[in-house]
Amino acid sequence: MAKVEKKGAASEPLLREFFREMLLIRRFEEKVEERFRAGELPGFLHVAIGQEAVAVGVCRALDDGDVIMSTHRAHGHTLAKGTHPNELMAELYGKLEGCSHGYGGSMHLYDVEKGMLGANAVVGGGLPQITGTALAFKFRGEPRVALAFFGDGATNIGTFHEALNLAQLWQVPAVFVCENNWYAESTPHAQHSPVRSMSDRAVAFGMKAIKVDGQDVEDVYANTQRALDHARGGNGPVFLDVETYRLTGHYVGDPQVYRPKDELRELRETQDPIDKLRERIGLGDDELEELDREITEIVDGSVEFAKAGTDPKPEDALKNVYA
Amino acid sequence: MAKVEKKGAASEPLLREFFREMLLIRRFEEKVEERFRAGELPGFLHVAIGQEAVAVGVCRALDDGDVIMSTHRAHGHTLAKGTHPNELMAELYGKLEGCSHGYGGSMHLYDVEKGMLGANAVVGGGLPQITGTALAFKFRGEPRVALAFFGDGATNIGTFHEALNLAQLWQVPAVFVCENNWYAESTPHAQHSPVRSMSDRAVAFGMKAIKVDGQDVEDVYANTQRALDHARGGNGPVFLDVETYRLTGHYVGDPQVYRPKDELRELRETQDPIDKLRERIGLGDDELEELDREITEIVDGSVEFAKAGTDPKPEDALKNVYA
Amino acid sequence: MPEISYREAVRDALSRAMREDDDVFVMGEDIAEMGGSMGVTQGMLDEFGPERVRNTPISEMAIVGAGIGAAMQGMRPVVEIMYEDFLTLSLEQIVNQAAKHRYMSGGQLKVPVTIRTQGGAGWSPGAQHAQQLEAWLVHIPGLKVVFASTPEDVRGLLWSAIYDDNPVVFFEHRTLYGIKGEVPEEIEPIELGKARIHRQGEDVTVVATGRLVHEALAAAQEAEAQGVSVEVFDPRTLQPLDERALIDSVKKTNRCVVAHEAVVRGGYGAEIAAVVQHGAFDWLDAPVERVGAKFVPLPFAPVMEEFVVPHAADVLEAIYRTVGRTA
Amino acid sequence: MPEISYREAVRDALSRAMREDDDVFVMGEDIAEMGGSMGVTQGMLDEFGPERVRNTPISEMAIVGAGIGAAMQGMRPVVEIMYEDFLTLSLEQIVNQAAKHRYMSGGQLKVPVTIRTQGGAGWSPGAQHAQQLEAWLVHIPGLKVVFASTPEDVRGLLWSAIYDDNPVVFFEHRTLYGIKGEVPEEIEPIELGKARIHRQGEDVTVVATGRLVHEALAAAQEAEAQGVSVEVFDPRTLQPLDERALIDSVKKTNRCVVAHEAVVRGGYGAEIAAVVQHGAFDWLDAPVERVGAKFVPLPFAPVMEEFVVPHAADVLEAIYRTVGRTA
Ligand SMILES: Cc1ncc(C[n+]2csc(CCOP(=O)(O)OP(=O)(O)O)c2C)c(N)n1
Ligand SMILES: Cc1ncc(C[n+]2csc(CCOP(=O)(O)OP(=O)(O)O)c2C)c(N)n1
Ligand SMILES: [Mg+2]
Ligand SMILES: [Mg+2]
Repeated sequence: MAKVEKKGAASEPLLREFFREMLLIRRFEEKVEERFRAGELPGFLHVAIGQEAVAVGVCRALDDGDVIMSTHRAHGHTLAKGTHPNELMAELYGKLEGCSHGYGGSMHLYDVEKGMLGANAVVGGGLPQITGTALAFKFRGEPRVALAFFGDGATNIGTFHEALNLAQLWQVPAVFVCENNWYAESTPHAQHSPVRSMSDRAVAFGMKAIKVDGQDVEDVYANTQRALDHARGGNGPVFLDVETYRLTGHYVGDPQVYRPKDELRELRETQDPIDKLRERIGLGDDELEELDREITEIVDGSVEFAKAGTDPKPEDALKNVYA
Repeated sequence: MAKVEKKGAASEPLLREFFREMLLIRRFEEKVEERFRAGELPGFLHVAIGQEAVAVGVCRALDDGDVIMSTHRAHGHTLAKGTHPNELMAELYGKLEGCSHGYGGSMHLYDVEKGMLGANAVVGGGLPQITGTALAFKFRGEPRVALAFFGDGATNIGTFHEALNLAQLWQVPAVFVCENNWYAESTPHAQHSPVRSMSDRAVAFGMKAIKVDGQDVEDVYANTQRALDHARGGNGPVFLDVETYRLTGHYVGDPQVYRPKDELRELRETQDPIDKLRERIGLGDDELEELDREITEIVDGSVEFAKAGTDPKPEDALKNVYA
Repeated sequence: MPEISYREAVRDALSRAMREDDDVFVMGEDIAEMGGSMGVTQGMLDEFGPERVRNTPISEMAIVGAGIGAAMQGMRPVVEIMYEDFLTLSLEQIVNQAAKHRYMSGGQLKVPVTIRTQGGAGWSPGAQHAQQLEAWLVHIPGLKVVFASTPEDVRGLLWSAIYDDNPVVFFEHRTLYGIKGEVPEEIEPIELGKARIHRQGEDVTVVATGRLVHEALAAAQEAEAQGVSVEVFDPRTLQPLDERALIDSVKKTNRCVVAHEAVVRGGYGAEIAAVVQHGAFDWLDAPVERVGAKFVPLPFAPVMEEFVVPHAADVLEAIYRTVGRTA
Repeated sequence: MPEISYREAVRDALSRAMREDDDVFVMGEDIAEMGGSMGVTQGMLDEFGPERVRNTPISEMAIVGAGIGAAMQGMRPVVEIMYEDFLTLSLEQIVNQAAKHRYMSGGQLKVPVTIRTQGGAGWSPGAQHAQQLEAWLVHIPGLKVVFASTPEDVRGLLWSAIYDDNPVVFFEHRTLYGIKGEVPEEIEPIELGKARIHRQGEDVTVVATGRLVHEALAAAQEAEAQGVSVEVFDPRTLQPLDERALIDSVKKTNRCVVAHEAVVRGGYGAEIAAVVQHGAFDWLDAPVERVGAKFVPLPFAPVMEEFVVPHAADVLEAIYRTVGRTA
C-alpha cells in the first residue's frame, strides 16, 4: 500500500484509506471463516477480527524499508504490509501462487519483498529474529526498523524476555507490538499473566513502553510513528502495549466454551474498531455499501484466484530445503 | 546447623555464630583454591569468596523443612544449609562419601536430607523446579518454603522469566534470591543487563522485591525472614535483590583479564563481609585467631577425610540412572 | 470390554489415577476449560477443579520444570506439551534436569514426572506443528520414552508412566485420537519395556510406531493377499527397548522393515536397524529397510504433505524390497 | 606449512573471514575480553572491536535467534554456544526457525548462520557440561552438521560453514583444542559433505567422529601390529553424509565399526550402521559394531568418567570383534 504523508495525526483522507484497509481485512477474514466451514481450507486458521486497527495503524506508519514478523494470527498484518489478497488467499489454499508458494500456509506467511519476514506458529518464535534483524540494520547504518507483532500470551514465554532484553541492551532499532487481546487461546489474561498491564513487562528491560488503544486506528498510527521515530533515531527499541479485543474465537471453529456468555456480544457492540472509525469519519450508509461492494469483489476475486491457482506437484516438496 | 530464635534482628551470640559459619565457608573456599592449584581437584570449581554473608544470612533464616536449590557457585550455600564440610570436600574429590556420592561434583551438589535439592550447572536450571517444589508444598498445605539462589547473569535467561512469572501467577511459597555480584563470568553487569537494579526484573511479574545489602549478614538475615514470612503466609513469592561482590575470579584459576586493575583490591579492602561483621561484633585478634585455628582444623580435616575416602568403582557409573 | 477412543483412553488413565491418588495432577496450556487443543482433558476440569487440572501460561520450560520440582517432592505430575515441536522449548529441563537429577545426586532423588505430547502430520499443520522427535529423547540416559498406537496400549502405558519413578516422555499421535478399540473394564498396566506383536508373521518383521503401526497393519493385509506373511511389531516403549523380543522376531522372519513417521535420517528406525543388524546378523536375508518421512520439513499444501509422510503403500514397497531380494 | 592448534585453527578461520568480509561477526557468552570459555576467540576483541566480537548475556535462545535474524538480512553471523548441553536452550530457534524459514517461505529466504559449540568429556565437567548431541541435529532437515577432528579440517570446514547459505551447526570437541597439526598457508575451504579417509586399510573401516578419530587412529596402529589393516573414515560433515565414500570403503573392507563419544543408543552411529548395513549388505562379513559412551549421564568422579566414555581400547575391541568373527 502506498506511503502517505507522515508524523502527526492522520488526515481525513488517510483515515478513509485506513477504513478501507480495515474493512478489507475484516471481509477477508470473514471469507476465510466461510471457506473454512465449507471445508475448502486446510490447516489451522486464526483470524484477527476485532484487531484490524492494529494491523493497519501499525503497518501504515512503517517506511517501505521497514520489516515485520508476525504470529499465527497474521492475515491482517500481511495484508496491511502490502501483500495482495490474491496471494494471501492462494497461500491459504496451498497454491504455488501463494505468498509462501504453498509451503507455509496461514501460520507461515512470508512476503519478503514486501518486508513481511514471516508469520510464526511458535509463540515468541520471531522475537529474537527481530532483534537480530534490527542489529543488522544497525550494523549497516541503515535507517530501517524491524517490528514484531505478538500477543499477550506470548509475554509468558522465555523467548520474549530474552529477545526484548537483548534488544534493549544493544539499543537496536526494533519495535515490539504486543497485541493484548486478553486471551491466549482459551486462557484468559488473569490465568496466564500475573500483571494486568503489559507495560509492566517492559520495566524488566528498562524499555520505553507506550500504551495504545488498539480499537482506535488513529491512536495506533500516531503512537507507532512515535515508536518508529524513537527506534529509527537510535534511541533504542520500544514496547507498544496495545490493548485490543478478539471479537471471535481463537481459531476458526472455536466454540469458545471458556468465554463468559455475554462477553462477545457486548464487545462486538462496543469495541468494533471498524464501527468506531466509521463514526469518526462519518461514513454514510451509501458510501459504506459501495465500499463494501468493491471490497467484496476483491475478496471474492481472491478466492477465485486461489481456486484457479496451481497445486504444487508432490515432488515440489523436495525443493527449498537447502539453498 | 541448629536453628535459633527468629524474627527481628539477630542477637549478638547469633551474629557470632554467623561469623563462625562465614569464616568456615571462607576457609573452605580458600582450601578449595589451594587444592585445585595443587592439581588435586577435578572438574570446574567456582568459589563464593565475598558472598559468604548471603549464604549464611539466607540459610540461617530458613526453617528445617525449607529447601534450596543453587548454582555452579554452591559451596557456601551447601555448607550453610547444613552439609558437613567433610561430605562437601569428599564430593569435590569425587568420593563415595561425598554429598552426591561422587556422581555430581562441585557444580552438582545435593544433600536432600538437609534440604539441599541440587546445585545446577545450567544457569537458571533450578528456578522452575523451585516453583514446582513450592507448588507441591502449597498442594499439600505444608508450611514450607522453596528458595532458589542465582546470579545477576541468570536474570537474562528465559527460564528465569518463566519460572518467576509462574511462581507469582500461582502464588506459591517460593523465595528467589538474586546474588547480584555484578558479573556473569567475565561479562560485567552493564554488558549483560539493560537495567542496573535487579529489582526492576520483578516488576514484570508484579512480584514483591526486597533490596538487600549482601555484605551485611544482619541485613540478609532480617530481610530473608521478611521474605519467608511473606511466602509462608500465603502471600506469594518474593524476589530478594541482594547486592554483593565476588572477591575472586569466576572460576578457580581465572586470571580476570576483564576486570579493571584496582577493582579487586579496592573491593577486598572495603567490601569483605567477614571484615564488616568482625567490626560489628568487635571480635578481638585473639578470639579470631582461636576461631581460625578451630576452623582450619575442620577444613584440614575435611581434606583428610576426603582423601581417605573411597573411590567409586568404575562400574558404579552404571548405577543410579533409573529408579 | 468397552470400546473407547484413543483420546478417551488417555483421559481415562489420567482421570482414574487422579481419582485414586492426590499426588497425581495434570497441567498444560489450555487443558482446563477448553480441554486441551486435542480435547484430551475435556470434562476433567469439572471433575477435578482448577488446581489439579491446571491451566498454564505459554511457558513450556517452566511448566516442565515445575513438574520436575513437584515430582521431586513425591508428586506425580503429568505435564502436557501441546505440540511435540514445542518440546524444543523445554528440552533443557527434560534432558539436563529430569533425566539427570537422580544420577547427579548419586541416587538421592527420584523424578516421577510424565510429559505427554502429541504431533504428526495430517490436516496440514505445517512445518512447526508436526515434527516427530521421539528419536531425540531415546538418546538421553535417564529418560523413558513411550509411543503408543492403540486405545488399550495408550491407557495401560500411560498408567505405568504415571506410576514409574522415572521421567517418562509420552508421545501420542494426533491422527490416532479418534481411533477406537476395546479395552478391559479395569486398567491393566502395561509394563514399560514390553513390545507388542500385533500380528504374527513368517516372512518379514515390520517394526512400527505410532500411526505407522496402523499403516503397517494395512500393508500386512495386502501383502498377505500376495502370499507374504508379515509380523507387525510395535515396541511401544522406545526406551527401554524390548530388544530380546525384537531380535527373536527377526530371527524368525529373517527380514526387517522399520517404519515411523519421523524423517528417516537420524530417526528411531536407525537405532532399530542398528540393533537388528547386530543382533540378528546371521539370520538376515536382506538389509533392514527404513520407512519414514522424506528429508524435508513438513510442507503445508496437502498434496505435498501427503507425499512427504509415509503410508501403507510405502511400508508395502519396503516389505517387497526385503522379500523380493531373496525371492 | 605452519603448524597450529585446533583452537588456533578455529580462530584463524573466524578472523580471516572477518577481515575479508564485514558481514561476518561473532557473538557469544564471554567471547570478548575473556576470549571464550575455551580461549578460542582470544585476541579477537582487540582486532575487531566489541561490535563484531560481541559479548552476550546468558540468553542462548535469543543469541541464536538474533543470529538468524541478521543472517536473513544477508549477514553471516557465527554464534557460539558455550557448551553443547546449552543447545537445549536454543533448539527452538535452530530447529523450528533456522532450519525451516527457507522451506516455509517457499524459497524466499536464506539463513546463513553458523552455530559453533563444543562439548565432550575430559576434566570431569559433570553431567551438564559434557553431552554429545550431534545426533539430534542430523535428524533435522534444513540443517547442515559438521564435526571436525583436526586443525586443518576444522579451519577449512568452518570457513565453508560460514560461507554456506544454510544454517550450519558446527561441533568442536573440548579435548581437541590443544592438538596441533599442519595447515596450508592460505585457507583451503573443505566442501561440506566430503568425508576424509585418514588412513587406508583393508580389513575393517572405522567410522569415527571428533575425539574418537584420534582414538581410532591409535587403535588402528595397534591393530596393524597384530596384522589387522584398518581404514579410518571421518565423515567430518555429518549432514549431508558422504554416503558414497562410506559405502565404497566398507565394500572394500567388508567390515565396519562406528565410534563416537556420544552414548550408543540413538547416536549418530545408529545412522551410520543403518546406512552401511543397507548399502553394503552383501559385502559385510560381520555386523556393524558400535562404540560409544555407556548409557548413563556423565559422572563426575574421574574413575567413573573414564569408564563411561570410549577410548582406543574400546575401538580396538570392536575391531577385533568384527575381524574375529570370520577369522
Ligand atoms: C510455544 C508455543 N506454545 C503453544 C502454542 C499453541 N498456541 C498457539 S496460539 C496460542 C495462544 C497465543 O496467545 P497470544 O500470544 O495472546 O496470541 P493471540 O492468539 O491472542 O493472538 C497458543 C498457546 C504455540 N503456538 N507455541
Ligand atoms: C545456560 C548456561 N549458559 C552458560 C553457562 C556458562 N556459565 C556458567 S556460570 C556463568 C555466569 C553466571 O553468572 P551469574 O548468574 O551472575 O552467577 P555468578 O557466576 O556471578 O555467581 C556462565 C555464563 C551455563 N552454565 N549455563
Ligand atoms: Mg492474546
Ligand atoms: Mg554474577
